[in-house]
Amino acid sequence: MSQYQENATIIRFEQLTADNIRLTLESENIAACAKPGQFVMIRTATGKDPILRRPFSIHQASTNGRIQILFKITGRGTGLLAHSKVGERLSVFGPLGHGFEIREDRPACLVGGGMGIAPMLFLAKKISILKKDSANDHIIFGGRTRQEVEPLVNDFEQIGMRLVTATDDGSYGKKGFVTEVIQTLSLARETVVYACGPDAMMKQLHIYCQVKKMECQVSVESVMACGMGACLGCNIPAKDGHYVHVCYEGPVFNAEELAWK
Amino acid sequence: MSQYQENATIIRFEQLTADNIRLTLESENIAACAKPGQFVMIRTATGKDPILRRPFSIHQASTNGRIQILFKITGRGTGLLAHSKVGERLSVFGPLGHGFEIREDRPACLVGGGMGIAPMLFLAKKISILKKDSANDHIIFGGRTRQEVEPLVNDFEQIGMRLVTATDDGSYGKKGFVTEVIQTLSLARETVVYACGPDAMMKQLHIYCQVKKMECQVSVESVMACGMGACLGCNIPAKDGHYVHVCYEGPVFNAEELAWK
Amino acid sequence: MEMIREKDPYPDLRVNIGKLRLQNPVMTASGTFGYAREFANLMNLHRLGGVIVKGISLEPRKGNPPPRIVETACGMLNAIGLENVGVHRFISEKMKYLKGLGIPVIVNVLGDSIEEYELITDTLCGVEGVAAIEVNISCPNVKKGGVAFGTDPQMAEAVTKAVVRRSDVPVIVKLSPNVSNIAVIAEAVEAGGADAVSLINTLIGMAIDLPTRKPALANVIGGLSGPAIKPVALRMVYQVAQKVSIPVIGIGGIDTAEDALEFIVAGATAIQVGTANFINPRASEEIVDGIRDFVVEEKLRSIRDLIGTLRVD
Amino acid sequence: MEMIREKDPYPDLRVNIGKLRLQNPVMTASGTFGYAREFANLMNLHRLGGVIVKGISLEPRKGNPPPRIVETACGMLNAIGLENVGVHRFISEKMKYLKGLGIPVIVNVLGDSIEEYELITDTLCGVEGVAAIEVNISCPNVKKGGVAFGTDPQMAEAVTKAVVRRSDVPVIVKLSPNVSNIAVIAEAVEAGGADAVSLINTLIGMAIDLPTRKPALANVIGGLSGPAIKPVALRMVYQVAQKVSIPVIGIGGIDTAEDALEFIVAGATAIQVGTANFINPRASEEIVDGIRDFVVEEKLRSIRDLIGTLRVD
Ligand SMILES: Cc1cc2nc3c(=O)[nH]c(=O)nc-3n(C[C@H](O)[C@H](O)[C@H](O)COP(=O)(O)OP(=O)(O)OC[C@H]3O[C@@H](n4cnc5c(N)ncnc54)[C@H](O)[C@@H]3O)c2cc1C
Ligand SMILES: Cc1cc2nc3c(=O)[nH]c(=O)nc-3n(C[C@H](O)[C@H](O)[C@H](O)COP(=O)(O)OP(=O)(O)OC[C@H]3O[C@@H](n4cnc5c(N)ncnc54)[C@H](O)[C@@H]3O)c2cc1C
Ligand SMILES: Cc1cc2nc3c(=O)[nH]c(=O)nc-3n(C[C@H](O)[C@H](O)[C@H](O)COP(=O)(O)O)c2cc1C
Ligand SMILES: Cc1cc2nc3c(=O)[nH]c(=O)nc-3n(C[C@H](O)[C@H](O)[C@H](O)COP(=O)(O)O)c2cc1C
Ligand code: FES
Ligand code: FES
Repeated sequence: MSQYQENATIIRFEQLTADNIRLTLESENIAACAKPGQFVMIRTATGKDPILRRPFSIHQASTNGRIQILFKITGRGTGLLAHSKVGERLSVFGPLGHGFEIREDRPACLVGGGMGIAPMLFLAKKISILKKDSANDHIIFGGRTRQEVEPLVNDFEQIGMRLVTATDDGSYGKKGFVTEVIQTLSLARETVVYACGPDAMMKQLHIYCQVKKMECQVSVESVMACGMGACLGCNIPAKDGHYVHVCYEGPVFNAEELAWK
Repeated sequence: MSQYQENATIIRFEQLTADNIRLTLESENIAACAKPGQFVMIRTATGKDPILRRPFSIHQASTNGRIQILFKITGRGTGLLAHSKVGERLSVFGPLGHGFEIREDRPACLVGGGMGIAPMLFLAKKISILKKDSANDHIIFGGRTRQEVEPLVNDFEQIGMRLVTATDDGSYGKKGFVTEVIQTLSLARETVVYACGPDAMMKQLHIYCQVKKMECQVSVESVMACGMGACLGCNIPAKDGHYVHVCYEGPVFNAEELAWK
Repeated sequence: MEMIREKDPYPDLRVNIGKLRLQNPVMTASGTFGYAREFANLMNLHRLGGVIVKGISLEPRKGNPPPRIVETACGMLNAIGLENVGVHRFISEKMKYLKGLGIPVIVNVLGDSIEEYELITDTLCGVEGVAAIEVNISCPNVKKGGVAFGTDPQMAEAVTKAVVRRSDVPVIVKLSPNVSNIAVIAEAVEAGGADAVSLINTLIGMAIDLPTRKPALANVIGGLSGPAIKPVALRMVYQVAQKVSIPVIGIGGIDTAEDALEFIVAGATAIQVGTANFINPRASEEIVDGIRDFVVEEKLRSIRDLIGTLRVD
Repeated sequence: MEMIREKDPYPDLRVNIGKLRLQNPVMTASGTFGYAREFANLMNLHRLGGVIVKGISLEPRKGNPPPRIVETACGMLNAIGLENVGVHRFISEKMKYLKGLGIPVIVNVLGDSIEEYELITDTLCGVEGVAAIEVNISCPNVKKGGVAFGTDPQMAEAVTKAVVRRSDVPVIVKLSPNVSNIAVIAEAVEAGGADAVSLINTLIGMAIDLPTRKPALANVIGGLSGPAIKPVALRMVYQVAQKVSIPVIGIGGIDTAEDALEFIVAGATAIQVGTANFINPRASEEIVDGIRDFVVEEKLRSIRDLIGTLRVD
């Protein structure tokens, strides 16, 4: 498990929507060893305010030394990143955490809600490479509106899995939540669900998978200071009444391990 | 005495030397009422670090709503300003302080050492406009090396005063300090000396002027928080054992008023 | 004055500090707003809930030698040394203008002894335009005086009693954060008869210039202010508000309306804007605007409904 | 280990904390460096003067519910609640690796009672690889225990005595900054027999999430750390260094070698790097490099020549 701090040059800046942005970064070492579901911590300011790094899932990692992050502007740090320009350098730390456990021998159903779609592109590509045939695998991508979903559809269509899109307002793909969409897919019993999105969504998926006796891997969030096990600040409640730490025991957990309120 | 906080657009960025930069800012209200010797306070960061504004003399103020500042990179704030780009906006506060008292009826000798040259361009232009003839007025501009002096010579030559340049290493103009140069000029008794530069330089000029019974106006520096009389943080010792406040009683003082150690 | 009539009747931003009525909870902190006049052409002073002037002593004080200030991470240290014109010149030179503003003027006072506090209070008695007295028992910059009063409950109570007995206007006591238990000091001050407490004054700090190996401040130590201290201030306001029944005025790193509202949620009835005035001279007025907008958006009957509404479960 | 042989003989960065010898003054602060292993692939741990591990209690502690941390201006608040594996599992699971590092390992301990401090000290006696004990009498996050010891001179001295009497290694007592007069506590601890004092622990602070009107931390209050607190830490180190004759270890907002050197000029014999480890995992090693370069450039015979050299006139 090797981790690196790199001064990564921004080589591409994509404004997908008013507040969704995708950055492509030259980050050789991280790109070389990143696994789907892992994340990076990025400094957003040159000064000391804001001081903490911000965690972002690895959206893509290429063999030619590049990684991508896909993020939504939610506050000061992401606001600053939204003002970064091609050619500038960012301090990127990673890859961090435990990613998804890919089951090559089983059908896969990837579920991404909102920004939860970020880690799914990397995961989908890895799965489609590991398997000879991904024709029976699914990707369910849900968002609030057309704007949120449409810009990413191309990237997912190329993978060769069955892509199902949904929006809360029906402005694109099916109308409704991904948790409703999954019911309509009659997935094979041994399907493994890989999910990332709002807690409410993941909780519904967990319940669904319990009923269907499917394995469900979820990527969760928490506030973070260090991202690598040093501060113990990223705990969330586990099933057994103890806590797990998102940054090094996660961010991907088997939904069974966690306490869902 | 009106002051303004303006979000001034950077319309020109001039890298005069490795660490000397000149910025031209669209700052209508400040440009309209600025007087030579006054200064502005500028925010250098978008976040809260560094938190305090930085003071800069008004290098030029034009009738078409523009001001210029000329600065040297000495730390974090000026370092950040050095990374600003044309089109970006800076929060500029001013004009602040009491400037030079121009004596239209008397010969003028402007002395600028190093960055102390910054306010002298604005002053020289104003004097040459107020007087019909500036042929007997002098500008002495001293710097450490050629790099520091040469880039600004053009601007001063256009004014029509007698320009004398000097460098410590003789790489440009006369070799030596401006305080030596002034001795060689046989200035008229009633000449008024307007000076800005290192304390040591201004102290020498003060002594010289005392001997010659000339009036000497100096622009001094101090650390500043508010720049407008609210914090009382910018005091320096005055002759009478009391303190004067650089931001609102200065930055220009009659050298006689100050305590020179 | 138009502006006030327009904006103030609705929404209701009024708060009371004892008998003192404020049109809104936003005041400017002592030593960070000069004598108000400095800001006259930069903002609308009539919009403020109140103005607290630079600390005044019985005799004029020259203050500390330079350098008096140094920047720190998200804050600054100051060791002004309480430079001020003295109470007599303050009354003769500054009150006329302040009175004309038509907003409450609160005089921040300090002394080296209980007697000095008493004399200065006597001098301020009956002076037209003085709406309240804020007793600085906490300024860390002067080596004698200040500190001691603010760190010892008995002495804090004694000064309070002395000033309250003589004052004909409400008395606010300003607390020092450089104590083990600020709630104990607040209770002592309440017992002494204070109409309100304001907190926090600056944290005692220090900075060093490595190249010269000298202190960055001529006074060696100074008072830390600005956003850096906000978490400490918010905690202390919360703890004090739990313990006393008199109004609490929150101070410390307040930059924006959000900051101010957080202090009110923590239990503050009003707030003071300090260091922020240096970075943005309009900060205090913008905070009034922001609080007004918040009250409207949240459909509060009054800003008073927000005081101490922190939800701790 | 090559690197050490290469770099350390010259220049001389060695300092002594009582009987404890450090190859350089740079240590990592408790709770900010895990059990060191987390940093093994990010920096050269052998370069450190010492490692102080996460606070250990007699029994394992689960710690506080989330959220445990929140960012503040140039700093952060934490309320981890002293989550730790307990002294027995610490010895069996963590010491083996730490011992192998070949640098001094200092165990930070805490308890709710003098008895607990005694028991944990007994348990650590004779454990190979434990170079010293740092007694946390100041952690502000646990409602009982911690705080009280650090704010009362008698109790601080009592805990110190109890641990010193039982310990077979040097004892460092870590002081709380949340007191009126930290020098008094330091003197009490010195009287109690401590080999050194380390300061500061975190300042008690609080943050509020305005939209929900809830505390940002589940524990309501937390400990403030980072650059924001550096001026307070530097001032306290300076004040304590004036009063005690045992070594002082400086902690608080140390990000760079310059910061570290300022603490040494103020009177610190060694320093600890805390929050900076989160922003730059290599911070501590880079600080060692920076101090080495400074000693070379300034032509000091030893870093020890810089201790307490602040020029106050
Ligand atoms: C493992 C992990 C992976 C993530 N991946 C992505 C991603 O791929 N794309 C994306 O857009 N976002 C992602 N996030 C969330 C992202 O880190 C936050 O949106 C970001 O930190 C907000 O920073 P800010 O300064 O803009 O907002 P702030 O001003 O700091 O806060 C704004 C809001 O963001 C929340 N927030 C702040 N810091 C964090 C944090 N460290 N973790 C979670 N929430 C936080 C705050 O609680 C607040 O509600 C991820 C979070 C984690 C923990
Ligand atoms: C009235 C006035 C007019 C000035 N005009 C000019 C000008 O036209 N061009 C120019 O290059 N510089 C000018 N200065 C100096 C300029 O303000 C400082 O160089 C600048 O503030 C340094 O900021 P920094 O963050 O880069 O350096 P810092 O990192 O803050 O400090 C680096 C060095 O700059 C000094 N410094 C920091 N703040 C100030 C301050 N507020 N005043 C003086 N020195 C300071 C510090 O003591 C330190 O030695 C002026 C200063 C004053 C008071
Ligand atoms: C330059 C300066 C001068 C100050 N002078 C005084 C004073 O005279 N009396 C006083 O009670 N507080 C004084 N203070 C403290 C402030 O009123 C306020 O309590 C403190 O700065 C914290 O608020 P802030 O973080 O918003 O600045 C001063 C603060 C600063 C920065
Ligand atoms: C997340 C976190 C956990 C901490 N845990 C402990 C601890 O267990 N024991 C202790 O004595 N100090 C603990 N501290 C305090 C630090 O050791 C240090 O004293 C403080 O953070 C100030 O230094 P800094 O500003 O460099 O972080 C902790 C600090 C942080 C930020
Ligand atoms: S974020 Fe620090 S341990 Fe997880
Ligand atoms: S800088 Fe504030 S009074 Fe001069």
